[in-house]
Amino acid sequence: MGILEVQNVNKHFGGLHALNNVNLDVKEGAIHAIIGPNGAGKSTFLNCLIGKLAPDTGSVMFQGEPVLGKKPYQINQMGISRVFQTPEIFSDLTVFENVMIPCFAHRDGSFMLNAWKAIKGETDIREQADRILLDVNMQDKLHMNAASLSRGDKRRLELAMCLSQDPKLMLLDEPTAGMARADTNATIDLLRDISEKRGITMVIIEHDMHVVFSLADTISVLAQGAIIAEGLPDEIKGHPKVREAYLGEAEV
Amino acid sequence: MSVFTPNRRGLLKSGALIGTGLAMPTIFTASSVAAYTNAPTGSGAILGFNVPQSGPYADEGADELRAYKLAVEHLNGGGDGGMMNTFSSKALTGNGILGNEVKYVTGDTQTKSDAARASAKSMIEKDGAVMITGGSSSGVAIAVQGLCQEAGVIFMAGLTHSNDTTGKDKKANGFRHFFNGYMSAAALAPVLKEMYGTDRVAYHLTADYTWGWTQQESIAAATEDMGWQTINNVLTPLATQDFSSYIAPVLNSGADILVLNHYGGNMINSLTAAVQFGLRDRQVNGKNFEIIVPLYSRLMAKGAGANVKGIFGSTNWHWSLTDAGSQAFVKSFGEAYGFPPSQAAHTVYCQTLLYADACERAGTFDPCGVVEALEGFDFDGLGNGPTHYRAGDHQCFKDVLVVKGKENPTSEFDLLEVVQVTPRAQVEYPVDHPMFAGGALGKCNSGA
Amino acid sequence: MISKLKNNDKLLMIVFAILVLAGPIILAPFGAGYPDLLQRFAIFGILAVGYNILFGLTGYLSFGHAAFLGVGSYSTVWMFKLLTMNIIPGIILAVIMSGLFALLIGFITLRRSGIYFSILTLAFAQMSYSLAYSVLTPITNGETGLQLSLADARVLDPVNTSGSIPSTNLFGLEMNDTWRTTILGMDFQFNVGFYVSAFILIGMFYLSIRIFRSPFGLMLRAIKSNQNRLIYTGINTRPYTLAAFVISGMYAGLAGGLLASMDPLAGAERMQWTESGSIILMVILGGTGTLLGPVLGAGVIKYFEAIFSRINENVLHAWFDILPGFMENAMVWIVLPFVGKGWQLTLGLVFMLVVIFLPGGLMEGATRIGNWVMKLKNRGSADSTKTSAKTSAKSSDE
Amino acid sequence: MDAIFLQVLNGLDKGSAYALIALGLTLIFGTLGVVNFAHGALFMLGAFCAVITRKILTLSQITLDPVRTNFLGKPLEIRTPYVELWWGDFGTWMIDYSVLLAILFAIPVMALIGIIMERGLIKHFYNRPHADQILVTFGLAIVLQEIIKAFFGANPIPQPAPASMSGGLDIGVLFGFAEYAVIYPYWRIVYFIFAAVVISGVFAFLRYTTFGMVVRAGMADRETVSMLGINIDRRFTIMFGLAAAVTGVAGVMYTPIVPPNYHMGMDFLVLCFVVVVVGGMGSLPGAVLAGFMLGILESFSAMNEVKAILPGIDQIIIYLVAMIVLLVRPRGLMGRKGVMEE
Repeated sequence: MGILEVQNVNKHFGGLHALNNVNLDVKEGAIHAIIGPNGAGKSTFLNCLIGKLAPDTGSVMFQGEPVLGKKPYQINQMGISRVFQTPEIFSDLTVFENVMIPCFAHRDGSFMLNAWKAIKGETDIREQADRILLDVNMQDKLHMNAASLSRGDKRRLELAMCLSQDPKLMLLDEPTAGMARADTNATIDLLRDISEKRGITMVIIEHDMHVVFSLADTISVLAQGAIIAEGLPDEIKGHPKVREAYLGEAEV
Repeated sequence: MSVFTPNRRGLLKSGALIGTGLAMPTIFTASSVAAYTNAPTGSGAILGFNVPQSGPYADEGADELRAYKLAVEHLNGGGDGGMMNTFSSKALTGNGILGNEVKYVTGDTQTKSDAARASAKSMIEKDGAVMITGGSSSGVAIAVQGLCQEAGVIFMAGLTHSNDTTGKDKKANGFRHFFNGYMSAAALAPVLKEMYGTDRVAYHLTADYTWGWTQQESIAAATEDMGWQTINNVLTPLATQDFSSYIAPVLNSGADILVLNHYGGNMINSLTAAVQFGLRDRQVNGKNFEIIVPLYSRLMAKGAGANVKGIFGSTNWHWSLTDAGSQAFVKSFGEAYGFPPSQAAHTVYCQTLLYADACERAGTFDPCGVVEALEGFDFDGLGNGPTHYRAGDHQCFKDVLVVKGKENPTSEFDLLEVVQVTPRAQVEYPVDHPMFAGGALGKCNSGA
Repeated sequence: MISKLKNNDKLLMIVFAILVLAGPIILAPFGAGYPDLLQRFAIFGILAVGYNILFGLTGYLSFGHAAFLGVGSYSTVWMFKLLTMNIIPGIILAVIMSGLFALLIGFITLRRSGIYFSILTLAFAQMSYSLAYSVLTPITNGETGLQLSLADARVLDPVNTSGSIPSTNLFGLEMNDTWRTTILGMDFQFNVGFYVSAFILIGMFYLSIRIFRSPFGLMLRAIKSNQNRLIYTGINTRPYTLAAFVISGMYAGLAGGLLASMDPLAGAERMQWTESGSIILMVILGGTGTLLGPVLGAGVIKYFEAIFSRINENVLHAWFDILPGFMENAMVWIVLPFVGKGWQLTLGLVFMLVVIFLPGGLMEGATRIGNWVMKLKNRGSADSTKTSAKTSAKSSDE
Repeated sequence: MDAIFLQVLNGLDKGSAYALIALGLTLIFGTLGVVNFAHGALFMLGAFCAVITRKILTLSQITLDPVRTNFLGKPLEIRTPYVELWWGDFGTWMIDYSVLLAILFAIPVMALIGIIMERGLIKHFYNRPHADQILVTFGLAIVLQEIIKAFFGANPIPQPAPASMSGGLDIGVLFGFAEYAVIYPYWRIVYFIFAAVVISGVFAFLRYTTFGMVVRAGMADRETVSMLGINIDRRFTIMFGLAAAVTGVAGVMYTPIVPPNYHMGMDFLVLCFVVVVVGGMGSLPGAVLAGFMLGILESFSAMNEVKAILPGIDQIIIYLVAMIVLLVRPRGLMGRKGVMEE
């Protein structure tokens, strides 16, 4: 029994069969990468997991509980958080506030009418936020406006926001897209560190094979909406179907 | 209790320093132990002219303001004296009111009850106005009248035609010189009978608010009395611009008369649409189709242009009247502003004079004294023939004019012609008439 | 000074309270020191502060807040007619009714966001206005507005035999009681109604500071910033926006109730879209999302409406008395189109100038002046750079 | 039956006015994303182009009547328009047709006003929050209407339709109704045809010209288009001018139906925003469809039979429909995703 079990998920967009009987079993604590050529249905699949899209058929179980039919915020409250391809942060707020919000969400649930409390008095939340920003090495940017951060910092901030919720599963959509090699390596280290220290399960969608093969414990290959191969990195590397799917793509 | 006149320049300077350059405390109440609200102290009596300066009735308000200025000038002894010379009461001598120079403040009602009350309140509280007057709609008049009653100042209504102003919403401190819906109907009915006969089928379009309802009720009652049939009464939203969907059903309704219980922009638009739909060229039941606009004003006639030609209605006063009072007023107004006054200008001018005269006769500005002096007051020479201010509801009773859109106007002001002056006796009604029931004057309030 | 106020809520509260309570003295030189306008400043201040909780924090632009103002007024006047002239039951009912009304409207309209939400709220408010003006006349008294009359029941009050309508009061303290005094030629009026409104304004301002500084307020700001992220952070945004909508609706209802308490009349025009529009303009003019801005914006707009509209030729001639005759006339001729019946022209110009030159509203203007003064002050002192760096770092903590 | 037919005609007529105004607004608001509260003022300015044209054409020579006197007893002034003095019957014809001539006057004037507005003001507000756009355009609307009020007063100014178009056409006969059962005013028929022509013209312009294609692409994705090296800003300016001209001529042609006053823009403002949003942000066909739909529904709601069942329905019909449409279809009838939703 894995932490996340996906069975027979199908999704149509008009005539396009975007997801075709997708099955996935993610083991607790593992880093599971999903790769595949452009248009293979990776993002659609991820969107189905977080409640942004509703699949036509199939089931998604997280820790034995059904995910489908739940609202995105409920799915998040179950312990699944998501890192987006382009960083989604609260750009009008300060870095510190950005991190406080998931802390509150984690502590108080999806809604709490605490209009009379002062943020200043929430020492536990403030300490937690401080700690997490220290973890991602952003403690010096506490009071900066999130909008003025560099692209890399925005990503790190988003990661920090997800971490502060203490999630059981993180879904990462191309966490290194558009990064320079040095930054990419730093991110790889950071993710591995998180995975090892906190034991958070991760599902990563990635193009960059360097990232995939440095991080992943298990890899699933998605092509034309279907899983065509699954296995350890070494198994995938030589898999003929994968070669076929990626034919013409330089990375492999 | 000394009256201190501030150094206006000094104030101006300090105001400018703070950044706005606005300083306007020009009027001061000296005494807080006076017997009544805002008692003048010899430095002048303040009148509050509360008229629409923005919104659809701004032109009407501007005309009222012109008349007010003229009245103030005349009261203070300036100009040619206007109707003061023809007024039957001779208490006014041109030295202000009770020896106090008449001063005035102005405000914008925006034709909204709220704004009108705010403006009137500031006149009372800040400027020390002892009387409030003006307005161009019944909603505003009733709202401000209520305020004046509570504040203890006199309210001399401007243009307000709803039965309610001196009906269910009448107030002891409020007075109306203008006529009302009932009187319009009573004046119009005989003329309509004569012109269009007794066998007619009328279709009413009525503005969907209190004034419209009271007028429709009055007209329907008066015309049904003489044998007409009211086939339908359709309420139209105030905000309607294009009346086509209300006019179209009239075409095949079997009606041969259309009554437009509309005022201002509503009337202009509904009449324009009615004429456009060819109603006036129609033959129904073997008769010419006719349109009636019970309440006319010159500005409305101007707005509707050629469409008003030959259409009957009623009005409180018209500048073409030839009595001495009207002529004196038209002359002084015309010489001051270059065009003849409207009925709104006339009624507010009369109201100002009547108020001043009542103060003189009462020997005080005390509202209770003024009320006493005005109640049951009979006068003449203000353009409407012998007139009576009834004690029971503070409504003026006077002749009412039935007018018709002129076929060949000689100027942009010459749009209506007087068909008949309906004598006062015909438009009178008892105080407890059912259309006016439901309110009480209460007691006069002098505020102290 | 300004930046100090920004960071120190206690100081801000104290300064605000003093300014409000001293209103009759401060505003008298500007010709605005009379009860009715002072009351309006306070009441529309409450309205704007409340609206800012919705618009300033969540960014939801409601075009229907005038409806709550109207509901509040009608409720209060009905209490005056049926129960008692004491304002307390009326105001309580106003807040409850507008809250319920806001809950209903919010529940439906908050299904949409952006411009769609605005139009939905506008539709609700316009329907309320149209119906109040016509079909609902038995409840609202339509065009004339709901007024008190001698025949009203007022079951809790002693039988009234005075022949005039009793005035609204707070346990016997009459709202229209005014203590007047003349100092240095200036007329000062201290009015009970104003002080009742002022204390409520101060209370409501304090409440709004609490909301701004609370986790709840943070969530609302997060909604404005990135609603999507918030949803994927496990927050159910709908109850937050609904709560903000209801709170600001209740503020509006409170303001409506107070308006009716100061002047017992409730007119349908209070619910028209232009009224909603002017609430929005108050907030934007003052500075959206700032604490003081909305109060300032409300004051400026009400000041224009009350004072500029009442300046006529005579007043102008008095102003320019100082100049020689022909120049006096010329000045009057130049200024006249912008005052009196042209007051809206000036208001329109002010809107444009403020938004063009002070994108953050009047509060930004105040901040700029504050910074400029600071610069002048610091020019001499050696550690000026340090101080300003400190303040700027601090102010970003906001 | 004839009553229903008449209301359909009324609805089409109202709808063409709504559609025309909404078309202009949707070009600015639905696509450029500017919340333009001055749009009603553009309609009003258009209507006053008709007033001004008539004023110019009726500039008169003043002669004194030897016999008749005016109200003050002075000789009566007789005004004879110069165009009649110069050109005789042709002059009279020009005055009669002033509304149509005003279109020639209004197109360049309104386009210029639109362009000046965009270049001088709106341009700086594309990237500002909607709140700022509302404040600045609302301020502009007030200023514009106050200026008009200062010159023309607050009272409506009648603009008669040309004499030959002031009667009615027995349109019912064409559709098999009895004679005189359905008579519809010529001018309203003209307005409908005019609206149809203008709407098709704008659609054709955007559909078949390169300019239109670029603009449509720009609406869909502004950044990409400007990355292609196309000066999209200049085209948007022209769009603004086009929108102003369309709205302006809608105003000109409307004057014989409703005599214009300075306030008419505000009266139409809310309505045209509702039409655009119901139609769906960013959709031109949506705006037109919504305009006609609301016009027809408004007409039906005014029918006595309907009002008998639901009193006051005509007061709220537009808003009620708007509400239902927006609750059932989140982005209006034909709205695009993601336009003005945050």
